Amino acid sequence: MMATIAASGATRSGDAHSGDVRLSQARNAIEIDNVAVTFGGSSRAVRAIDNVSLTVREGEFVSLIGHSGCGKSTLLRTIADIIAPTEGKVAIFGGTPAAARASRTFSMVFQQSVLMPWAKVIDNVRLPFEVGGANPKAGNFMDPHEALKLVELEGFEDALPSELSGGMRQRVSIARALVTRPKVLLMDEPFGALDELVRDTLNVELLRIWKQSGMTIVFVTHSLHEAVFLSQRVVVMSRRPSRIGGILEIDLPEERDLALKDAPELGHHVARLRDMLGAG
Amino acid sequence: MMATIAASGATRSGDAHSGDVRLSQARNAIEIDNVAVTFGGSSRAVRAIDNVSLTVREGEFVSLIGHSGCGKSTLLRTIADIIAPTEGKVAIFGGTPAAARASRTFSMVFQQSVLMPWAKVIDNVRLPFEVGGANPKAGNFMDPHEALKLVELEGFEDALPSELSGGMRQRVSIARALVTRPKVLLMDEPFGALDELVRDTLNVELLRIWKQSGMTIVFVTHSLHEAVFLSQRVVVMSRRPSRIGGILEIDLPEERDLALKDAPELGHHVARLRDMLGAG
Amino acid sequence: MSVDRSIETAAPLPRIWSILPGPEVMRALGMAVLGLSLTLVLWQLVVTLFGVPSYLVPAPTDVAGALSRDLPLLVEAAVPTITEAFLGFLLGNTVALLVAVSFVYNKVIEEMFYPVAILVKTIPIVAIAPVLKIILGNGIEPKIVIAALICFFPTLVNSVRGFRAVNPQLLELMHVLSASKTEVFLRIRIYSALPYIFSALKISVTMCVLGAIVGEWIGANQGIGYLLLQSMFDFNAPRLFATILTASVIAITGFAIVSMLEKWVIRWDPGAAM
Amino acid sequence: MSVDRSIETAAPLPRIWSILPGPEVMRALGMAVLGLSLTLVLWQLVVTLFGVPSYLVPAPTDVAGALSRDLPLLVEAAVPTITEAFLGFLLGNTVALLVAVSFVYNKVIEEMFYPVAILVKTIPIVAIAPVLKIILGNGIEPKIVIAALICFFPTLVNSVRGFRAVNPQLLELMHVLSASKTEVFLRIRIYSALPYIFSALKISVTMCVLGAIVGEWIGANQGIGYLLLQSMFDFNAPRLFATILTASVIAITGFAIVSMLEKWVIRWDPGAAM
Amino acid sequence: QQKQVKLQLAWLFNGAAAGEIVALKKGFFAEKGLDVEILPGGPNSNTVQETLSGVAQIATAYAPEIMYAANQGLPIKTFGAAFQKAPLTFYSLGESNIKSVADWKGKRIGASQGATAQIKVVLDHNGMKLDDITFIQAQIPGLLQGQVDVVASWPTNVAQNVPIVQNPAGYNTQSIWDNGLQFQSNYYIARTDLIGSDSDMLVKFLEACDKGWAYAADHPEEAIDMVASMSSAIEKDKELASLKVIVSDFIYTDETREHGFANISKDRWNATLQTYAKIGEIKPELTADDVFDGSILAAAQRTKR
Ligand SMILES: Nc1ncnc2c1ncn2[C@@H]1O[C@H](COP(=O)(O)OP(=O)(O)OP(=O)(O)O)[C@@H](O)[C@H]1O
Ligand SMILES: Nc1ncnc2c1ncn2[C@@H]1O[C@H](COP(=O)(O)OP(=O)(O)OP(=O)(O)O)[C@@H](O)[C@H]1O
Ligand SMILES: Cc1ncc(C[n+]2csc(CCO)c2C)c(N)n1
Ligand SMILES: [Mg+2]
Ligand SMILES: [Mg+2]
Repeated sequence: MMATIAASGATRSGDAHSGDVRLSQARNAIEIDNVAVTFGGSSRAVRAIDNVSLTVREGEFVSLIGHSGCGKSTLLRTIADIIAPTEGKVAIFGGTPAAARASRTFSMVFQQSVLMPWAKVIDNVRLPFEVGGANPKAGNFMDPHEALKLVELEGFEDALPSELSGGMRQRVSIARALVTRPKVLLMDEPFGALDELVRDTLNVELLRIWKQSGMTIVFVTHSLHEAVFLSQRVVVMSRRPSRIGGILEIDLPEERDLALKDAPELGHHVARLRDMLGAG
Repeated sequence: MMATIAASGATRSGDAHSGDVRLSQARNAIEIDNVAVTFGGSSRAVRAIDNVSLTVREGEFVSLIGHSGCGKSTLLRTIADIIAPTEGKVAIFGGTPAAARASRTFSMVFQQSVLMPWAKVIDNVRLPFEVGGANPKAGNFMDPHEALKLVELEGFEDALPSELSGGMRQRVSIARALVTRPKVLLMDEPFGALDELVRDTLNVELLRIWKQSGMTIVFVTHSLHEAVFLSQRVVVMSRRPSRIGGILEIDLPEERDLALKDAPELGHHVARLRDMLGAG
Repeated sequence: MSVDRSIETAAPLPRIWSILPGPEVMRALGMAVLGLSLTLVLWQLVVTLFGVPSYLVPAPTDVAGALSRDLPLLVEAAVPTITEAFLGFLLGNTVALLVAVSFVYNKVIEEMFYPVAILVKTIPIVAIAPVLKIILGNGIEPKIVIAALICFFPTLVNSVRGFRAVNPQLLELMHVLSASKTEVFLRIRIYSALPYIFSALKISVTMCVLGAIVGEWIGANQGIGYLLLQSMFDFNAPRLFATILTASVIAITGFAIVSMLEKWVIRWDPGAAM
Repeated sequence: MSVDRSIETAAPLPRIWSILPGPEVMRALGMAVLGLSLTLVLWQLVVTLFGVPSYLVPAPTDVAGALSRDLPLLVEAAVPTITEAFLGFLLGNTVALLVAVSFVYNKVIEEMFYPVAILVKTIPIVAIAPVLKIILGNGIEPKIVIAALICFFPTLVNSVRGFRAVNPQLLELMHVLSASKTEVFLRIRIYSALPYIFSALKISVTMCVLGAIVGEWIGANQGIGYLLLQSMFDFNAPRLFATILTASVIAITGFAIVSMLEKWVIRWDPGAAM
Repeated sequence: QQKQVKLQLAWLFNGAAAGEIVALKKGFFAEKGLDVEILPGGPNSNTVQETLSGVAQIATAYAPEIMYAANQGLPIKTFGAAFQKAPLTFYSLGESNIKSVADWKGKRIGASQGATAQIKVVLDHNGMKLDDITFIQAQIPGLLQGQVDVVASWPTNVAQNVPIVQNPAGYNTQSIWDNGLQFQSNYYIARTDLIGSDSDMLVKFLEACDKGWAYAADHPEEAIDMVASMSSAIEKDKELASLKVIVSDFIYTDETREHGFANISKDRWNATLQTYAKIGEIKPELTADDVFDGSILAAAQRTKR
């Protein structure tokens, strides 16, 4: 199956070991080597992902797409050192995910907004400043108010999470992830609860931040348009037990603006991804 | 502002009192009359929606769109009798929302999947059978397994919610709403956490169920494409304090299939909505 | 079958929190008085109808007589008992919280010393009273320690539970932020545990009053415990019951204070996850 | 600052729940024995080093001697006490749960009768012992009632709290489904309250043992309480402490049983919202 | 330079400790160079253990606990007995017509758990066994409510006995003293080594108590005022009645008239120990020397009245 996709046009094999000269010029930000994760549930054991290998270069913007329940969150959580892989291993800038975590190398935006219900919005955003020995590094961090402005939530600093709408909560999570100016940003459907206008704004904003900062971004989304619009590569995951079904190189210009969203080039890529998803 | 939009092309005023002969042929499923909701939060009072009037005919498919935090969920929760409007009133088939609730006239899919963490998937779906004096009416209900099949979750009957991915949980909520075959379906971003393929499938499936059952659906979404694809009318809500910024009549053929998603007619409507959102 | 309207709490009415006696507090007070009055009426009825002799259970009217007659005595006795109970409350709960923290920090400590805590809890006070008197003397100290011993255990059990009843997603977040155990404690676990801890404080605030009373039984010439013994010895049932009522008023007041503190501290919905 | 690794519980290892003694239970048992042994060693050290006289606190070795000598006596005494404690546990917790349910059903009842419950809690057993004896006789009944009285309150407070600590979104769902209060109770509140209730049961399982002992002090010629009094009377400190240890073993066993039941019943993560 | 001494009472401050309290308040202890602190007791207090462990140098205690302590070889001894007779008495209502211990057969006898041995001795003295009666732990309400036919009480506790004494059909009593169990009460106890090492202090203590009790006997109202000053909940009228009974029937008897205040005889102790040994409560080899040191009584100047 993977072979089918690798043979077709702009896609290439997801096997990171088949070194691609063009890609290996930058440092490797994330190396996923033959990772498998099995969950032992109450009823049965579920192999969520299997045999996944993927290399993300420094400064790259990679999206993960795949069917609901295929293992996208699981893969992201493995990178973030939340789940220990049952098999294989993950490296971030050559080190362990645990070390990367400790050094604030990455931030994570969870699929569901995870906020402290007892803390004001601003205190939720400020959290990464205040734990994990972050203070010494804080000079480099963003002003929490600025982060809230980025996600269009100025004026809600003192609200409690229970007073926010679903989308607003999600945006608080995003502000919290951005506030540390991480080298790697792991985002699990961060814009899922947002209307298209805010989403478009944040997409453009995210691209701007990405460019400016040279961040590496791994982005889970269920919007093919969004994946194509944002990414340099889109990784398509197959159904459970999930493997990498294929990778689509997005050969769109570096400079992207909203006009591109309705452009036929983008539509072409989206159609490709839809085919790949269907095949997966 | 509302006048601007009402004047333009396919939109018309959201004021339900300006009776439209064409629309008033069917019974009115939902009548929202001058509704306002004010929240008294810990820091300040927030007027979430203001002066909203809207009539939904029986069998109609209406979508609500609007900026994150503008009050879509609040409006839906007012219809569902979860929030008592601070001003104005809501009627469902001429009766109170409370009566409609008691008679299982409507189902609601919440923005965040709301599942009992201690109950198996199948028991979560079966819940509406087992509470609220539902048993006598249960003859009319759907088989819970069938509902799970509709949302592509067969095989997960005995899993606990904690063993599901975000999208899978959302789909359990949808199955639970469908299982009672309600006359009115209130859906708050039900497909927000789903990948496009599953989403497409469920879109088509929802349209099929809607056609077949003659259900009235009020659908909150942040996807303009989805709103246009599914609805007969799209209600655009303005920024907080939210009013109805405009209503777009979707004059697409009754029979809609996936091909329509990429069709230029749909794109035209989406562009219109984007304009309206921008203006709101 | 009446439909659950408790959802009304979700309705958008402005909620005013205050620890100052607002209308809510006045209402609660009124209700409490009503409830206690109803109980008294029932008690009076039972005593009158069944002809319960007053040396066994005096009628509320007799008790009221004793109350008004002995008020200065009761107030005077309440002072040392309240002091002992309050200090015992502070001591017992502080130690319980610290032990709970150590349990949650280290599962091995918990598995090893939870049984020891139960053992300590099952030692009857009378068995160790002489030891307490030797170590702590004849003053207020042994009474405080007994009150502390008595209210230690509920707080321990509840806070161990509470510190663990954390939204796992918040733990994941803190993990990703490389938060230390201490930080997870201070920023997450404490808040998650607060509903449990306040529940425990409500239990122990009443227990510590009883603890102070029992403490006074190892030897005292003042305090509610002393008054209780003396009234029992004198077969002065009205005064005995008036004394019990005084102890109850102390306990109820403590309970009300903890409840108000709880309302004031826990302003978010403890069942909610965001 | 060590980083919190408690997140490891989220790692995908298969968890085996079982109420049969599995490796987990054996480990817990071993740890408990270790913890108690350590305490005994410490106790022996203190007794030896400070020359604590054995009439005050006997050395563990003395107690061990008494234990082995008096084992049949202790076992025989344990039977009635366990019976009383168990029945008191059932009675007290059942009543507490029912009262808690009525409180949660009706706020007015709560506001009126919570103070009454505290009043009942603050009545010292000795003060109402004569009444209990007259109403309930001299058999096992007053002991059961005393054990029940003593374990009633923690369960009441915790379950009132627990029944209210519900995810508000689930309440909204049930509201939309027009669920009756009873249905909300049976399907949502009970589950939300279970962590609180089990916490309360852990408290009351130890309290009810103490309650049965205190009950035996108002009149019994058998049971742990009787043996305790008798040993105290005879200045038989080793036997006294052996008896206390027996009571502890009963309490620890009860605690362990409740803990296992808890693990078996609460299989979901009580901090999680889905 | 005053010598500091602590006296631990077996019970709260009340009329039963009037002599000691008067001695304190009137400065009789101070006159002897003693700075005495009197510690109240209570149901959770154990004066034998407290004396042994140094909470106090002197305590008041009852005969049974002293015998049990001696039985365990604990180093305390009595050096005086404020109450010449143990007051424990069994009360029955006139209706039940129980005139003597012989009438107890088949009846329900109520007392505290600790009184079982006393009941055994009394029964034994009358040729009966514990099986001949039903022992029930009960207090006076139990008698009044018909739960028991006989109940143990102290005639000195006037307030407690009011409902019995006022019973329209009258009441009957059998005291242990008249039924084969003649021990004393409110013994002064101290550690054996202290009796050896500081007999001077104990003698002075006993002399001051003697003076205190004599004063209390002569000025009962004033004595009760002094008691009440240390014990705010005392009901003076009831306590005055108690004190009068205590003084006339228990502090001063024929024996004190002959030998002086707080007298103890070896013979009485030996007889008491024998009765307890006979029913198996204590080891038979215990003698008066194990529970009693007569040197203090012998050295003290004691009032004979
Ligand atoms: N319980 C509450 N207390 C105070 N303010 C609230 C409360 N619930 C909602 N709000 C406010 O009401 C406004 C509307 O919220 P609502 O949830 O209806 O938005 P929404 O349109 O559904 O947004 P989204 O698309 O992000 O879900 C928001 O500004 C929010 O801050
Ligand atoms: N704790 C768990 N226990 C058991 N199974 C689990 C657990 N977590 C996830 N799974 C299973 O692993 C699979 C992958 O889940 P994952 O959350 O990674 O999916 P996903 O791709 O993120 O889906 P979605 O797009 O719906 O969020 C699912 O089939 C799910 O049932
Ligand atoms: C029935 C009866 N049994 C035991 C006692 C013992 N007791 C309890 S308090 C106290 C001190 C009296 O001054 C004493 C001796 C009693 N009094 N009456
Ligand atoms: Mg996911
Ligand atoms: Mg919403």
